[in-house]
Amino acid sequence: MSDPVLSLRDFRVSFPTLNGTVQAVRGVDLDVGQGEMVGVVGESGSGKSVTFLGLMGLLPKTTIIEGSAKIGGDELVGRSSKEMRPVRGQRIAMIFQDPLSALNPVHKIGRQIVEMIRAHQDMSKGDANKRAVELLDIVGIPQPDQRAMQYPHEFSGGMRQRVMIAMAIANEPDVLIADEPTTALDVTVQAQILEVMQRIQHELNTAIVLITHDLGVVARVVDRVQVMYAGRAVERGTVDGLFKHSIHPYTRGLMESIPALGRERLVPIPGSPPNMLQPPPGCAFAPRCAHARPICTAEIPELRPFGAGETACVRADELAEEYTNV
Amino acid sequence: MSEPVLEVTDLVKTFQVRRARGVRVEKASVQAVSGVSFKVDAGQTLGLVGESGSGKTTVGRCVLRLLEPSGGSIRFKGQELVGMHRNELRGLRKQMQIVFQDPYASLDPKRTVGAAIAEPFEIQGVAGDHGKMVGDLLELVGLAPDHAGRFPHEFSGGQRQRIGIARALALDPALIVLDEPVSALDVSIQAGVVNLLDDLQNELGVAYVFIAHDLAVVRHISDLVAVMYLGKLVELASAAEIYDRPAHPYTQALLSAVPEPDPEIERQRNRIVLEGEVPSPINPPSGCRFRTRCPKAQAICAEQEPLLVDESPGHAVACHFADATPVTVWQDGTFERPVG
Amino acid sequence: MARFVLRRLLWAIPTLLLVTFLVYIAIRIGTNPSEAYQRSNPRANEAKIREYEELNNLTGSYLKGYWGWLTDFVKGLFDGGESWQRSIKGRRPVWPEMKDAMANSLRLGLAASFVGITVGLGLGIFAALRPGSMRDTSVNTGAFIAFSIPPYVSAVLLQLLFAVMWSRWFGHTLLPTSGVYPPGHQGFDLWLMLKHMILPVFVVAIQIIAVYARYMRASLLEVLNSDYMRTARSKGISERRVLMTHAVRNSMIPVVTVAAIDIGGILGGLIITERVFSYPGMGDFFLTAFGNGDFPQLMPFMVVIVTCVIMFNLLADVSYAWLDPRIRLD
Amino acid sequence: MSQHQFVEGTLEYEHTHDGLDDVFAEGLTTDSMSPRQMARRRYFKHKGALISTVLMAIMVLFVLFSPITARYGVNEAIFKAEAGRPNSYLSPRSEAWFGTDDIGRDIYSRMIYGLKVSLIIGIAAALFATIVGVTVGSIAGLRGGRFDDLLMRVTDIFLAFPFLVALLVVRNFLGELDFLTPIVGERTSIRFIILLFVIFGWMGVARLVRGSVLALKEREFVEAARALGASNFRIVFRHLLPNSIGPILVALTNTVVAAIIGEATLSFFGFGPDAGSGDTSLGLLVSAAKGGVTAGFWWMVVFPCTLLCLVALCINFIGDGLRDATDPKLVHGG
Repeated sequence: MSDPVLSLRDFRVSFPTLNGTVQAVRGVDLDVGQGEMVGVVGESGSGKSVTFLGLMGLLPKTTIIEGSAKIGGDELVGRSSKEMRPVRGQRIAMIFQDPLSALNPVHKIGRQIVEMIRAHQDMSKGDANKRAVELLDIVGIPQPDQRAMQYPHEFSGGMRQRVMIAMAIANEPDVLIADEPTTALDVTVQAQILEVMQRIQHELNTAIVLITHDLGVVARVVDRVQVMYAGRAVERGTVDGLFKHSIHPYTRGLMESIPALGRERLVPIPGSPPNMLQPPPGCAFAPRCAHARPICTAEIPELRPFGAGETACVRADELAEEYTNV
Repeated sequence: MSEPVLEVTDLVKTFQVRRARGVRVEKASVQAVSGVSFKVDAGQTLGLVGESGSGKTTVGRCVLRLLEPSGGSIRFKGQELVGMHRNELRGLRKQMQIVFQDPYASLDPKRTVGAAIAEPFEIQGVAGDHGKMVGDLLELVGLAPDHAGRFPHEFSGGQRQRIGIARALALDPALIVLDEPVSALDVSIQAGVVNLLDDLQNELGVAYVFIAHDLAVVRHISDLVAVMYLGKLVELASAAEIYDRPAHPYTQALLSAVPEPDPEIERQRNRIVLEGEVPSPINPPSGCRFRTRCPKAQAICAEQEPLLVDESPGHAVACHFADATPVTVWQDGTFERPVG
Repeated sequence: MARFVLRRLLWAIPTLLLVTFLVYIAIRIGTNPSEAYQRSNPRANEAKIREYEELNNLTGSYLKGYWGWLTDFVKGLFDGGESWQRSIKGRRPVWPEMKDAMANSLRLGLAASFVGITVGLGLGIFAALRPGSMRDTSVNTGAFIAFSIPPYVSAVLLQLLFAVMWSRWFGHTLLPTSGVYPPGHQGFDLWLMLKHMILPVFVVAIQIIAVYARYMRASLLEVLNSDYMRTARSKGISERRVLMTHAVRNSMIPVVTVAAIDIGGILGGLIITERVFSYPGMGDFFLTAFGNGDFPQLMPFMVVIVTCVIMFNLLADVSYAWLDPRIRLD
Repeated sequence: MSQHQFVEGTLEYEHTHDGLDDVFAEGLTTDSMSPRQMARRRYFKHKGALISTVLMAIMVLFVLFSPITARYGVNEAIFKAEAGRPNSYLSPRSEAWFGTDDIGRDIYSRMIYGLKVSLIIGIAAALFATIVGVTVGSIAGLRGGRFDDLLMRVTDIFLAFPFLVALLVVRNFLGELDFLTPIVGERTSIRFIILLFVIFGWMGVARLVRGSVLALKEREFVEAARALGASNFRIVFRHLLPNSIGPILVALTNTVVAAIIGEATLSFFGFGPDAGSGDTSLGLLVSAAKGGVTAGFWWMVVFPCTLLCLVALCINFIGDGLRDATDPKLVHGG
């Protein structure tokens, strides 16, 4: 892989609250290459969204962000919100789960896109308007010139998400972060949106980070996957490698709990995610893990190469054997 | 053969929409459900699937008469519910229950879990040691009896959903409407709740109407599956039939849109990507309601409404061009069907 | 939009008729005309009282009486108040006096609303931008305190301070505390007039400031937490632009609605303040008329008030639609 | 501006999704507290409310023990030692801490008696108004339809009216209705004043309760109760009212303040309760202050006015604390 566009090292996010500090993200590494779509998978509370909101500087001011996050070699951690401005929208753009509330209800669609363009490009209003219409066309909105003059409430859910995408790619960013972009949509519309995103990935060669909890979506569109649990990455690899040869018990647990054809009984993961005010010592998944041994609680396992990918389980070798024997 | 627990015939529900658009009151009538019929036998699960605006939730509410049906018939164990007097209905409510989608909204935040589960006993005047009965129910759904004294906010989403199920089971019902009971839960938690529902059905012989948009879960839990689109039933068959030999173009598209958690299958699959989104139910398309998005639509679809007829025994479809023979769908969305 | 306004204006007519009818009944019963007339004209005889009642349409059935009053009132609209009955006290014509009172009140009300709304909104924005900070707490608490002081209390305290204590301490008065001009003044004098307005405007404005600062603060806080603010920030535009183009406009929507409906609050504050400062406005006019049970004065006053309320309600709807494209009026 | 508008003006909140829901969704509510305990904790965190509660408690104690705390009787004048003439317009001193009024009565003592009457008016009016408001509001919220429309229309117009004008017109109108007199007394009686503020107070409560019921009745736990066969009565009393207790309490405090200040307003303009009965109220004291202004008897103005504002402020703060404590937005995530 050539130099990654986006690169996180030991990235941490924590929130001071009245009851103590919530360690939402506890040291995440991630590399995203140009034109690559990386899936970040995890359940609620895994810190997957918070990582990227923190990266963009979109969390409350009291949030503590540590570690390193580089976009094309430029460090982002420690930047003031003013210093972040040239990055936001130009080098990294973001789309969100609920496209209705993410668009300002009192401004026309066209104007919201123009605002994005003119924030980073020296362009006349007229040109920016034309460009906005063009962008709407790219994401597959029919009659883009008329639609640009409408307000968000006049669009359907899927169309709104297309608008968000059009806005996000307005400045041809290096990285597009999509935070659960299809969760609020129906499946038939989800398919449309995923298609648009894939087209953008290939045509504009944009790196895309797709944050989702849906393994099906991941299997359909991404190239590489990173699985998160309790604020850390527990496993990562190519999409095929991960789906076929996952080692980490959490990843396997996630896959087994999905209803699938021919599976008589679903296998839930017992217990619930840990309290991030006091995460358990060692492997955060140990309290819910059927394969946990005392060694698991000794220290936080690091990601290390295993098979085709990387996994953060101290018992990876033993487990690999166990799995093949069964 | 014994009579079905639930028999719904030609159910219609029309809403008079009075939306206050700021200052103006707008009136319109929306047919959220039009002419839906199905049967559920004891111990059976009917999966009701559809996208937003399909009317599946409305059907669920009408079945329990939480909403007043505008027409048709709902027979519960042979008794007609439509038009039944409130007081009479109250007695029947023992035998049919509902579990809701949002585990946060479905429990009264001000009352303990014990009080929530004991509420059915109080309302229906069931004698006995309520405390013990609540404890038993909590155990039945996989929680500890001493959880009864706690408040809902102390539980996670999955646990709350179990509490909701315990409340629904309290009166030993013959039918439970499950309205998207797992869609708000994480997948690892969801599996446990689905298993619980499975076990309870085997143990208690209760019938379910399982409303969901997640086709994978529906396939797992249902015996029969009914697919709805814009207030109409478009296909009704056994789960195996629907998933293996979908005959309605909408069902086919829906199934093809659901991503499979397997990259290899995903790459090989041919997809039907539907154009556009579900039209407004205030002004549904003429004829077949799906025709505006249907890849097979012809002139007749706009003129004539297709009826729900048996395509093969036990497999009903409402389409002029219903065809359950395996289709080949090319990447560009065109179909190819074996001739003959 | 135009059609909506037209329709609402047409609707305003029956509303106006209904409300004034109710007001007519309430005042006819409430003032007890014959007693009121006797109080104002101690030497009046039975015949005089009856004549007064007849002239003012205070006899017979309510509907008939109301109709009589209404025809007189409408006629008066076209002949400069000639057809209106004369005041119960001194038989003065009502219109010229009311006209002056309206002008005076309008001046006071506009000045106070302008000061109050701009300062209030400004403070609300100022506070909401740093939620939980010292400045937020002080604006919020300050607004709460100001809100808990009834206008007549602040008016009396200011009078005490400026009229009495100031001259006792420094030997001269700083600000006049009553009237529009000093007693005996003739003609127009802008500076004197403004000087007389300072204290009353201050009293009314303080109440408006307190209310609007809190509305604006709450509304803006709500908007600042919304998803589209996050989107706006993610675009990389300046924080100033984020606030001006996204936050403030959106948070104005509920505030404007409240503002137009709150006209009653401002009018109420005016009435009280005018009385305390002996400012010859509508409030003074009303309280005097009410004290006298002056039916001929009270009815036109009530019509003005009811019209104001209805018109501002309409204004609220129109401005709401203008600010929020999700609302369509037609 | 009247207190009335404030009840109305409370901006409606809507729960918005914030990016942190994800973080706080699971596993954070480890503290095992009942909703009531949480509300109490939040209430005590509100400094203004806490201080106000203490101040109010002290004031109420002063009123309850008025024979001891007040140094003189209501109408007892402090007489000059020699000639037996009343000691009018004394400035504050040891015999009369807050000075005396025009006929030599101790202002400090009169403030305690006045506060008693004002509190009685405020609390009684608010209680009755709340009962009426809750009843009407929950019926309107549950039934909806025409009744609801009518209620909203009528309260809209009423609330937009200048408070004082409406108050005075209604006061005189009711005062002339002879059949009411046996029940509520003359228009200068305390009972009449209370009636007046019940009439003006219930609307704010009704609107709040209606809004709360409308929001709650769509909630699934209410639907669950209905699915179990619960009667409307049970749904209202077991689910809807306990869950809207917050807005109801806030409305109640608002009405208390509105009635106390309203009484003072009426008194100030000479339409208040009758002082002749050997009683007084804060309003009458403030009204009497007018006489002290031009002569510079500042104590007649400053003390009663301060007490009136202080009472209003304290109750307003208590209401604000209650709003914070019961705000459903804050219930989750602690």
